[in-house]
Amino acid sequence: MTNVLDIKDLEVSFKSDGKEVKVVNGISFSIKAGETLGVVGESGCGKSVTSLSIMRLIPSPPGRISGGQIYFNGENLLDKKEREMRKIRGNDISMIFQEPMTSLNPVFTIGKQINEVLLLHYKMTHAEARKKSIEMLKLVGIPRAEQIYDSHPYQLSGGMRQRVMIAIGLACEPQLLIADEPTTALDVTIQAQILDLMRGLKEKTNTAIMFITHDLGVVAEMCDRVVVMYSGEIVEQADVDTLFNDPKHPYTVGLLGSLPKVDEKIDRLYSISGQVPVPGSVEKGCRFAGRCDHVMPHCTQEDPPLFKMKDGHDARCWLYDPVHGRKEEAKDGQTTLGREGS
Amino acid sequence: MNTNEPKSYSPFREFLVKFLKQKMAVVALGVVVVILFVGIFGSFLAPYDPHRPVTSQYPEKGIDLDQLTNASVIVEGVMTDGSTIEGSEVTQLQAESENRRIASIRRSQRGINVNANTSGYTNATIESGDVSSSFQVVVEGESLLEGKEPVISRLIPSQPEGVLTPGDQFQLDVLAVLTDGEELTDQGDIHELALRLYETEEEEESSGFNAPASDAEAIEGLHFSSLNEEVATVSESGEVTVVGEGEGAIRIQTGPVSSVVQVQAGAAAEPVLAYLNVSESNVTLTDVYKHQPPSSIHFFGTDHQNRDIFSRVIHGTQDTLLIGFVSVAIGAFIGTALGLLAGFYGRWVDSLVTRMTDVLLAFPGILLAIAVIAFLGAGITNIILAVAVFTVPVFVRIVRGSTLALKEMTYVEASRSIGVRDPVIIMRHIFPGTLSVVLVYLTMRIGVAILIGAALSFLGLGGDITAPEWGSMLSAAKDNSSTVFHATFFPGLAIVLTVLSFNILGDGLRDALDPKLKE
Amino acid sequence: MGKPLLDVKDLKIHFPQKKGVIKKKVTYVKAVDGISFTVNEGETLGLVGESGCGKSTTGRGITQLVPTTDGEVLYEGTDIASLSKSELRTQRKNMQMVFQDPYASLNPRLTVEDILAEPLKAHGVKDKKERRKRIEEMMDVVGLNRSFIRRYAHEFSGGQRQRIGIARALILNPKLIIADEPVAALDVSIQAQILNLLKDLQEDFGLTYLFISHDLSVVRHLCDRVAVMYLGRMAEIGNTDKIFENPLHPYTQTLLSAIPISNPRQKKERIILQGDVPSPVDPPKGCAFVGRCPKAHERCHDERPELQKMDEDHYVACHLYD
Amino acid sequence: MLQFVLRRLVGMIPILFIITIISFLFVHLTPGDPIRIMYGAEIDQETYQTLREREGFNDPLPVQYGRYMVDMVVHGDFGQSYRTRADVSEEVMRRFGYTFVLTILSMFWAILIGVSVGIISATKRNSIWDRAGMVSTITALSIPEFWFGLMLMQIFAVQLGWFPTSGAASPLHILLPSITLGFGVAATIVRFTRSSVLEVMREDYVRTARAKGQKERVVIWSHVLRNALIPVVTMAGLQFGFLIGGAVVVEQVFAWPGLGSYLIDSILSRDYPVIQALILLFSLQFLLINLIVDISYGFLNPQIRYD
Repeated sequence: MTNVLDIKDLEVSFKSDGKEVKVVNGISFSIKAGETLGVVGESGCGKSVTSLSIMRLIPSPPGRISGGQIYFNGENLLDKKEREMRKIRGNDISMIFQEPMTSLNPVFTIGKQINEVLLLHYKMTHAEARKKSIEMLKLVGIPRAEQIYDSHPYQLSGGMRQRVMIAIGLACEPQLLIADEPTTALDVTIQAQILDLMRGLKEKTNTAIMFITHDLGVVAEMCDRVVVMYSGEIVEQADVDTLFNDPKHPYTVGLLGSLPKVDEKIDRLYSISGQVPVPGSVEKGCRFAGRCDHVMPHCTQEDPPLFKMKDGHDARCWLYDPVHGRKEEAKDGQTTLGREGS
Repeated sequence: MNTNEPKSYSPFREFLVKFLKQKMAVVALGVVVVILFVGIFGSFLAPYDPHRPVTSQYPEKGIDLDQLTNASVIVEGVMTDGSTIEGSEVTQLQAESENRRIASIRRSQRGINVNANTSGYTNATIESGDVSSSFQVVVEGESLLEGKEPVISRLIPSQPEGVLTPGDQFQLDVLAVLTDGEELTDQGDIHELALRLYETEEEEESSGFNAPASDAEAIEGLHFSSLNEEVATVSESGEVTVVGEGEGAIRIQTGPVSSVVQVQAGAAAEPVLAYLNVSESNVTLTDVYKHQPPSSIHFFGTDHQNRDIFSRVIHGTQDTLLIGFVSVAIGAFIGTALGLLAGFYGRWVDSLVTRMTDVLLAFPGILLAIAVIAFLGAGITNIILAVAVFTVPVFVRIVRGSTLALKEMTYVEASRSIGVRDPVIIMRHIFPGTLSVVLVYLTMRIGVAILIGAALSFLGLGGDITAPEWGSMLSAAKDNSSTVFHATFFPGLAIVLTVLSFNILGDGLRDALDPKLKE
Repeated sequence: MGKPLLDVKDLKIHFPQKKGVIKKKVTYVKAVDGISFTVNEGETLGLVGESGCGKSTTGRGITQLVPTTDGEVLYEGTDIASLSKSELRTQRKNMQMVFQDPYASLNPRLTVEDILAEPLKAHGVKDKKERRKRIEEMMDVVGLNRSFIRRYAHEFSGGQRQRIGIARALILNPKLIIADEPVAALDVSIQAQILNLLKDLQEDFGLTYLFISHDLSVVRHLCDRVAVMYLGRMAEIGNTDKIFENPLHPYTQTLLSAIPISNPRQKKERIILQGDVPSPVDPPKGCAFVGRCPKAHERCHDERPELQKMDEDHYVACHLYD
Repeated sequence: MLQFVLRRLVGMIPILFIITIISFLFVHLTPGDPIRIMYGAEIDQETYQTLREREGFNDPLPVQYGRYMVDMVVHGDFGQSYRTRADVSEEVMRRFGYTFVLTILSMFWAILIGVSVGIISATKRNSIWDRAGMVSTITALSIPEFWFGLMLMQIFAVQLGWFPTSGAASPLHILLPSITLGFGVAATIVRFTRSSVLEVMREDYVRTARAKGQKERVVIWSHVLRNALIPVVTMAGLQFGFLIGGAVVVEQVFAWPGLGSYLIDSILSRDYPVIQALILLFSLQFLLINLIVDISYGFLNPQIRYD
């Protein structure tokens, strides 16, 4: 399979109070055609900024892509002119957002908002666009599609609006769909509906999906591969099975350990102490060092690189460095680290 | 969340830092402070009493009024023998102005005093017996002299020397000195000039002004006449023939100006006055009785009653600030209290208060104020009340809105769940929350209140139209606004500057207190 | 299991909605429409449901933050709804709330000390030194550094703020804590810290929790008993393990099946519901869940099911089990 | 929709009713005797009483109010001016047109300038244009309109002689008064439009539009403006009230023969029937404008349902 998206050393900075702070600090990952990549991390880790960077929609100022390349089908999006980017947005790459309640324009009908993207990228008459829009509404499981076509967003519930957003996102059959926390604002039964819909659509259309979320449960259900972000960096990436069953980075381990489980009763949750550092506050060393239970002197000296665990599994932790790492922990990292999770 | 910041956080310091970043607002604050200072100490700062014409104040201020409005023209009498006498010695000296509305002339110790009345141009004549001289008076502006021909100021005849005997004939020589200093010696020239000057003069005079003081009979050109035909006769061209013995005299006259040539046949006699010499033949005065343009003495000029506009503006600061502050303070206090109660308690309190505000808001602010004035009568206190009345609903609305929002904040709910009493919740959680909005509106509304107050005064609802209040000043000056610019310009500028300062300050406060508030 | 501390009987909370300018048509949002449950001393009862099901309103109704329309709220046998204002104020000492949004629930203009002093002042602790002492002790208890006492609430992160919120609730030594989604706004790693803190505090002080949450995994982790609400009514109530292992109400079954499991190896059969939650203004006449229930039959449309005992400490409101 | 309008119109009645009571009481509570105003202060006591009886001032207040209301509602008669004995309704009708044209034209300027400058300021945020716009609007808000009028008159009428100074003799006469009246409102609309556009530009749906690949121009003119102008319409409607108030002052400056100068003259001479009629008219006008604003609000914002 070929890579649809290849991100290399992406850096994004935001200016606040005259200081420029890097909120995304040299991340690299790729998405293959038809693959669903999960990007997880807590709030402020830079996952949404990354997705907006791909669309080149970072609000600027104060934001700015300060380094790296974003290759889409082999072409660097950062070299594209705004006019060329507009042809890609909504057509080759589309995006759905967290807040279905506010992501649709309240003054236009649902139909007009789906038509808009079709008329922009396809040579179509209004009648053809209408037909296609209603088709899309049916595809995303909206009952009475003709009626909804003429409705305004306020007449729809959150779940329905998110379906409309998905319809807009998929209308031009994009190669990549970026879903930024698409179910976070929804109730759990509605979330189940939307996730179910997305899985079904993915099978039909073979669209690659970049699925951004903070919910590890959703990742486990939806994704083929996972990237874990912490404070603007990728700390670990692996296929979904490896990540959940053999996590290497202490942060990933901690995160999994702090999840309450619905199917088993745990007496006490593992908890990562402290809190996420303010962007720009860690000057050198590993960003997780301040909260890590396995911190070594070297961790505060130098930012760790990504260490290769096995094919497609990397972790950014000095524990796995042949020189600085604790050999015994590195050997059976899972058992040692994993034990604390339970 | 700057937990790793060394300095401990203080909301006031944060506000201060944000405020100081806005240079415009800091400057505006400076201006506001200056305006407040002027408002408080205005009566000490004003160079003149704003209620009285400046002319009556010049003596107290040590300003020589005479220099401006008054000129002293020294008169000296030249006797036929060439000797001179001082003005005080000249008998029967009379002086008169052609147009007394422009300048009036009075006898004084050493000569005469010219007093400017209003801007314009006139001729003045001084007379003593058969002898007279004239000079020009220009009040305000050299430009008035432009196009005006100089007139003959005095005629200086040459006196015959020695004792004459009957039968002698001689030609009179006359030197005419014009008001611009030029001298004419040729009789023909003088004659022609006189013809032209006093003919036209007559036509002008026919428009109804007082006739010149000199002989009413029309005297055209250069005219010679004998005052004692028994001694000497004179021809049209000025040839004198002595016909008998005694004291004779020839009068030489052009228009209002005359002089005398003594013809002494036989025994020597006392010399008589031959002509009058004036120290200035061209008096320029300033009209200081109203509408003086801005000058170093009156920065903003004077108004239609010759009061110093600068002093009036400075004095007016107090009234204007009073209207602004007191009305907004009253309005804000009542409005905030009602808004808090309505917002916090809801139900019938809210219904009642919102109904009331809705009715009040149904009238445009100034109409409401006008209605209140119509009810209470004109006057500054009533203006304050009127402005307060329409300020109340504004504050009710914003404080109520703000209270409703704050009431929904979980921390207010948390306080209630703890068992904190309502008054404590209002004072501790709600009121401080509304304070920033109130403060910003307070500043902004002062500007509006000043504007409305000024508009009310302008409409003549301020009661005392002579009071040094900016709106009243504009109201009084507006009738002359087509000719006099400064009288309306400066008070208006004062309003703009004050309101602008408060507005910019309000903007700055808003940005510093709560950037989300930005309209 | 201890004796009942809180007994809610047939609680109804309706909000009137005014419409029309001349003719005032009043409709009611039936946020809570007749629910009953008991919280025993020392236990944690989880109140779960989706947004708009009335679980938060229930919490607010119990503390009288919103007026109750009908029913009884018995705290140690006293009906709170019938208390006078001053009696209620005293009673509130025993019953404290922790709120969802740690940002909105703390006044940004106050310092930690001000916030924690407020309940003490309201309940007559006049001595400033005494207050200071108790505040500092409480900060230790919830794991806040004492040196933060003069800091303003908004200088803290979400987790720390929630600790302040918990300290405020605990400082009067209440017996019952009503926690309204206390961890919903927090990140996973912080959520675990707060959940552990709540567990520790319960052990140390013998607290009783009414824990309101939409997150079933959190409820499973923390609660001894669970009450599942749907559209202002009680669907199922009982022992946590019994409900999670053997959910009886079709809604509970759906809810449980909808939770994403953080284990890619564990795939499970999911019940996908059709449609959305109906409006609480005009709920169905019979069972509230009837419109979406895969097992609905005729009776469900007409007759409202009552809670019935299925097992020791396991009750369900569903006609399937009549 | 029609039902909504009708309901609102009916809803206005109680408010107008209250206003008539207030304005009626006004006459009877304020100092100043109408008889003396009408017939001069010097009339003797006997004549005074006769006149008072004849004019109906001796009747109880509710009777007088009833008569006033019947005359007004049934006959459309607002009484006679105390001062000129002229029929108030006729006089008001004659002058209403002048004020109406003046306010409408002012509003036209204000919206034209206000909205366009506001949009430019917002889209070119923090540019030199934005800053200049903001400085000039705050200055404009600080200038008393009567002074601005005098200055305009001085410059354009007296010095340059481009426009007539005052009166209403030709269409050209309206230009200076309408600009004077409109400039303050224009400044308010600029600021309001700017902040409204800026606020909407931060909305999620604007990001959605961009993510579709829509052109920035279309994003602004279609997605942003349609939403941003909803509050602007409301605000502009409310500013109409401000214009009616401002007209009072501006008419005075330019000797415009509208209702404003009529009101001031009547207040200064305590001509109560005129004041009553004008207060009622102004309130009615304001309420109607609010209604129109609400209706247009509905056209712009589909979410507002009139039920």
